[in-house]
Amino acid sequence: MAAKQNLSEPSDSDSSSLTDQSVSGRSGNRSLRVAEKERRKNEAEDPFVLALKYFSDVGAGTPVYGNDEFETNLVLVERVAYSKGLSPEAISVMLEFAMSLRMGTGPCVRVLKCLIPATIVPQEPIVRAVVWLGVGKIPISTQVLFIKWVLTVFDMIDAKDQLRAIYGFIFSFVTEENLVLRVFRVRKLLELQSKLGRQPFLLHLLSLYKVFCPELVTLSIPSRMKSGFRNYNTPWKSALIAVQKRNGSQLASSTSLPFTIKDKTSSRKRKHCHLELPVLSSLVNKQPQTELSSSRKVVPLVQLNSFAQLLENIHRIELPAQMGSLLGSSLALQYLDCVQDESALLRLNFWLGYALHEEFLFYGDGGAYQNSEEALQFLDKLLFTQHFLQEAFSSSEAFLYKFLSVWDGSLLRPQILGLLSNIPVVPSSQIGRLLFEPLMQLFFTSSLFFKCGLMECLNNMLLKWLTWHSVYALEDDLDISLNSHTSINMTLSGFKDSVMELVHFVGRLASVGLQLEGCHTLLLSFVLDFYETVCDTFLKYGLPLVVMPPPGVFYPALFSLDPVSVDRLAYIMYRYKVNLTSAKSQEKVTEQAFHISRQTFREFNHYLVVMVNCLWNSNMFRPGMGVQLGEEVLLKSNVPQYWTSFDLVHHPAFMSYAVDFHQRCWPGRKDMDLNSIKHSKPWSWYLEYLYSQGYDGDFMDTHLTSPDGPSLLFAFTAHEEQWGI
Amino acid sequence: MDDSAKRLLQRFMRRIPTQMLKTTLEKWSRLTVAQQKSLDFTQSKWALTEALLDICEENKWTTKHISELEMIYVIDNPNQGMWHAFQLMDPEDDAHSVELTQFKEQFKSHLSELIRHVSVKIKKHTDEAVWIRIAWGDSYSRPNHLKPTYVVHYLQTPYVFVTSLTSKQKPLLSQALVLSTRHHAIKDANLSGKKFTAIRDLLMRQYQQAFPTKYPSPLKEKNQTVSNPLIEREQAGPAANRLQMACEAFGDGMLPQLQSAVYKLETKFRDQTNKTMTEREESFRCVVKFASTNLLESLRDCASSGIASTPVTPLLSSIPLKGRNYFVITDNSPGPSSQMHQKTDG
Amino acid sequence: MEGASTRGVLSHLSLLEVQARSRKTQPQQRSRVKELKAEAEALMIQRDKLKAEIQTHERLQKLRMSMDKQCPREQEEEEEMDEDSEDSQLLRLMARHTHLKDLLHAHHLIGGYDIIKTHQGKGVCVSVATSYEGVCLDTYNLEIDLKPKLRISRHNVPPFIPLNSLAEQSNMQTNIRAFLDTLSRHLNAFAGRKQQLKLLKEQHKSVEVMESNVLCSILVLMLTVPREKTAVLCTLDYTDHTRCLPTRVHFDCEDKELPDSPEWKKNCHLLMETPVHTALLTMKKMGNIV
Amino acid sequence: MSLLKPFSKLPGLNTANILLVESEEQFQQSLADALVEETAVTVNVRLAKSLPLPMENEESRPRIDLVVFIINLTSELSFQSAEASLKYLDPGYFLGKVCFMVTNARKASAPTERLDAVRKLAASLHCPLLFAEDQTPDGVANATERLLTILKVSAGLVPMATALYLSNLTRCTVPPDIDQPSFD
Repeated sequence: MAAKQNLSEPSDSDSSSLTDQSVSGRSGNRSLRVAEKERRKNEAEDPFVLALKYFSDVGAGTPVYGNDEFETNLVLVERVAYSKGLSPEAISVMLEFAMSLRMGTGPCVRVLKCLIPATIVPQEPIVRAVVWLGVGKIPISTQVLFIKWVLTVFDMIDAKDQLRAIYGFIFSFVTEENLVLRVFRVRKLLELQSKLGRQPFLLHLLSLYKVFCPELVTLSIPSRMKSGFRNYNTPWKSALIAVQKRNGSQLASSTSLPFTIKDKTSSRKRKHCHLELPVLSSLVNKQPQTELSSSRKVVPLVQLNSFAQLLENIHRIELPAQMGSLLGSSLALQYLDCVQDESALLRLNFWLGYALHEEFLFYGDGGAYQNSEEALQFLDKLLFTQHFLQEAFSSSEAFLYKFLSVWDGSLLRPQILGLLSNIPVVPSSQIGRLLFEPLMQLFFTSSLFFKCGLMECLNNMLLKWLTWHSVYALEDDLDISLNSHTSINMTLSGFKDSVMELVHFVGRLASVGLQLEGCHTLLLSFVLDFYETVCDTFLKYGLPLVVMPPPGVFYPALFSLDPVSVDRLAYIMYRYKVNLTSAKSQEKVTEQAFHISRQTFREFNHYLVVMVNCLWNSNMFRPGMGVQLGEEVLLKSNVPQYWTSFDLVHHPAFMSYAVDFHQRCWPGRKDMDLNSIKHSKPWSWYLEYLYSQGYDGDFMDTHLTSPDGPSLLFAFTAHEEQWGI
Repeated sequence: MDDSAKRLLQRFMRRIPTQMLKTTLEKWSRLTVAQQKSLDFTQSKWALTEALLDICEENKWTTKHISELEMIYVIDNPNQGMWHAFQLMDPEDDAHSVELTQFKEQFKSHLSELIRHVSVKIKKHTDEAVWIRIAWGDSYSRPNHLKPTYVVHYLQTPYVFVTSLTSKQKPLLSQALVLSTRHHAIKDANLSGKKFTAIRDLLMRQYQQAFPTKYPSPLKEKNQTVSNPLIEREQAGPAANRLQMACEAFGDGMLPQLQSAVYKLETKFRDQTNKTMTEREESFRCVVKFASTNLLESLRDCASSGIASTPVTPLLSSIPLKGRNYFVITDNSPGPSSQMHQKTDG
Repeated sequence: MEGASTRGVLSHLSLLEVQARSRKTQPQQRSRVKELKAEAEALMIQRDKLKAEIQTHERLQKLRMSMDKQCPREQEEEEEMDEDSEDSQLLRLMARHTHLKDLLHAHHLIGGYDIIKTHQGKGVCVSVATSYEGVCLDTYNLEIDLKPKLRISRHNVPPFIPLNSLAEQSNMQTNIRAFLDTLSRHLNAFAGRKQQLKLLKEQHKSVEVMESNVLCSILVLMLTVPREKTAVLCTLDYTDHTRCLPTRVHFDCEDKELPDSPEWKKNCHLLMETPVHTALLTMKKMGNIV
Repeated sequence: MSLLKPFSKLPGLNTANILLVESEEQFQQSLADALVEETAVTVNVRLAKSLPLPMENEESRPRIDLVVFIINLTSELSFQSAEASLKYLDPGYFLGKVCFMVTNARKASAPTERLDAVRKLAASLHCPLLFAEDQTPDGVANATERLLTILKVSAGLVPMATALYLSNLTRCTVPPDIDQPSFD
């Protein structure tokens, strides 16, 4: 709201032509005479002018019924209003007439209904009108009508200190007291509520506060209030659009309220005011005024269309009335990114938080609008923005936490998961409560595709966190600010904890998920994606942290039926090896002690042993291996040489290749003997053949070919012994 | 053409929607074809009014004619304003043989005996309904056509439907009605609403009621939905039973669109936890109002969906049964007051 | 940008899900054959059931015959005995049952009323059917509480039929039958008159109905005499609401002597004795009216 | 008072039986129609307004593998009736064979207190609490799939997984209230 104010100054004086009129015109008649003069200048006496004159001069207490003069004039004004809209002067006259109740409330309502501004609305008469409200003869319904009108034409009001003012208005006319603190305001509102009953505007304010401090507003805002407030512009909006259409496009931009746009696009009853991004607009975007304003060294964003321009005007940018419109243009975002004062971002956050909350957590009886285009586009736009700024908005983060707790897992899934993957690092103390609990429940009850989607999302989340780390971390243990705007500072160890939490969490999800889905290949590949990120945390992102996959992931990958998974597992193991070795060496050279637990090495070695033994050394099921089975059980199975059954030749994933190779190698042979591939010569050919099939290098790197595979293994174990001490 | 006529026309024009204007004028059948043609119904009402005023001027039409016009419009859409039902009591022997012409003159004469300045228009509608438009004046002023009273009566039935009648005019109208329909008394039927048709249908029993019969009732056939053999509704029996009861209580199919029902309680406050209230001897007064766009259907739905307990409490079922929507519940009739509780949660 | 690709993957996953769902519904088609088979099966079973029913029905008929013409029991016994006994027992019972039901139905046809218990016997629901000239018209229902005394709790009799006064006059408490009879007479008469009016409006376009009322107890017709084209106003008064014939017929016309003319006297009688639409028909035939 | 027992009857071959309890009897119908579409297993759906179930169906009723309480968050009555029905379930059911499904959770007219109450209830019974969008076809389809996922497990059709196992992973926990970030 503070931000609003700095806009008031320029635009105030834009409307100088009006202000001088109204400043001098303390009394309605006087101000009218001024208006009259200038009107006389340009046009001859036309009936409309006469009509206005009538309304400005008509005495108080003139009877309405059967007063044909009144009838004719009003009809005339109405006709003009609905056809071309009313000029600022006309509006001030009519508003003055209406609110002064000179001819009772009947005409007042009728006039208010036809106040369709043609260009802009001078703020002076509104202020005066509010003064009339203060007099308090006006029935509550009419007061409500007036407030609704003000809200409708809000962005056409020439002076821009209104957002503050409007609330000021409402408070000041529903109660004399001047309320400062919000807490008091809410309390006040609540008691007013109980006093005046449910007034739409009160409820609106309450609902607004309910978003920000729900602990204060406990009453449940009835959904009918939504309608009560949402269609506050119905009497006018259609007329507004009509008028704008007639008066041509240059006005359309000046009055591009979200809902007017909306009404053009969708005729749905429910107003998607938040979902519709307002067109980037500004008050001072009509040619004459821009000269005026540029002389006053203020350039509205809308007039910039190149980065160069942005740079030279950067010191005198006028932010638009609707912060939401920033999301639209990349220029605006660039500005937002480099601008110093937080207010812009705060305003954007404010708007965004309210929009998200209203549309996705707090919707009225709009019915099945959920997957509507507006929602999609809105969120996509938001995603675009966040990727552009390379960071999430705190409001969207807060929204996500709330939304996850009531999400059905399918509504707008791609967008929600997309947003989720953008959230900044969550402190390990919070992460379980905010993320893991809702996600876990969704993960295990939802379909395979959701599981894959979530894996993808968490993988991206990890990637972003690591990237942030690699960007912001200067030296370790120095605070790293992970998000320039929401200044969450956390220590390296804190960050490590969060990452660890995340990786372990995914490990749990993955192993149980694979089990429930019968080790589905699609899911498995998404899981392996994640571990491809994990295994490189040290080398790629300089985070001294190595976490091995749980057996629930390792074994399904190792024994999976498709060679690709096995291949990728091999690659992952290889990367682990590289990371570990380099970590070791670094630890040796630099004395700074970060410790990778021997447990990690044990796990790694163990996996490696299992892998090498079953793929290369045909030592499956031998004692000391990972998978152990009772001798007699294995014998019962009558598998000849069961220990070979998972080597590169007999592994179900590679069997087909082996057979193919066998046929190529010995075309003549009738009886197929795959073991014959194992002889050293064909063996090397076979490996060549596997290379050619696209399984390039990974195996080689994991086991460094069968002969010295073990040696490496020993080397490692040896190391471990040393490091252990 | 005098001022009052002019104002009457203007007011009428303000009331009537433009799309209805054409047909109504045709029904009125006073305009010549040329005049009909001259009117352009696309232009604004204001202009139309002007045009009509001119026509009236040149034909020297008076309030009489214009009130005709209004009457036609009201008869065609009676569902506006607040309608109240009255019931004629203990008829005389020849009450049955009252026929229109004699009723007309009787009513007019009786009313004009009672009050000097009154103008009455009586018109018979196609459905045997007798429509009466009364513009009241008092002993000094001429009849005010701007707020006329409308009365609808079906000869030989005990019911009269009235809209916009002031307490001052009520006795006059009652007397005229009683005399001209050969009855001895008239009383308020405690039924009122915005929809004339609803009130009429309720009292004239022109809506479908459901009765228990030994033949398979249409209800059961209606809600026999061909469903998948794999889906089984556990409580199908009770549900059907509830529906049957609800329909017996409130009727079947489309129900008269009643908007509200009011229960005025004047009972002793009973609550052992709250001594102070319970020990007061003057009765505890409160008003319970049910409101809905179609109250009877809502109530039926409540009962059939099990929100309200079945069999339906007499308090609710007596709305259609007694044909009234205003009740006063006192202690001396213990029945209702005892059911008060289960009604309010219904 | 990287984000775009992410969204790509996620939305592609949802796309796959949708496809998977649609695929799930395909197999339904393939099992269509099975469905048809099952249906055929069911129909076959139903056919057999019906066959069996027909058979038993025939046998019932046989029994009924014998029962109706009261032929000597013994030999019937003989021919039944050779079959298994309890089956025949059952059959005989069923026969008896149908017999009684028919009797009941017959009784209803000759002026009984459908009466069924309601509220676990705390009340009854009587339905009175109306008909005119063999055409069945509306049925009216009364729900009557039995305890503590007979009381009509609910009904759908139109308000212009003085139900309560009827109940008092033919003191319902002691003699409900009488009450029901008078009521049914009223209702039938009313239905009849209404039907007559309906028919009249359909059949005699040339006759204009000047006036009528909901009870159809007054009927004013505008008749026109051919040739002279003189209009005759014919008033039919149905003061006796239990009859669907007028109690008083009155003409009036410009030339005063017309009503007293012999043929119009005849017309008067005609209208008194025959339902109005038929009467008018004959009058038309005789050329008294157009 | 007749308890509904999880193991009183023998399971059918490759069949799963689900009981949907909803006082408003609206969402359950569309769910049922979608559930029986499942081709991999034969799914029997029983619909009830509330518990206990009528005795007379005792014979025809198959063994119920999963009981779902559907709660419309905008109606207090819906919540109360679900709560009241709970005591007619054999304790055995609460070892992973019961779950709650909430609709209209995002409606403005649904008070947060009620949502918390539902959460507490589900948490105290160690049952999963699912949210559903009953307005849109997608929402219904998704809700159906999630129910099927649970049903298949609790009917023992998923190898190496039991109802208790799954419910331990998915059961509701007492709600964390996310503190609002301040906007000014």
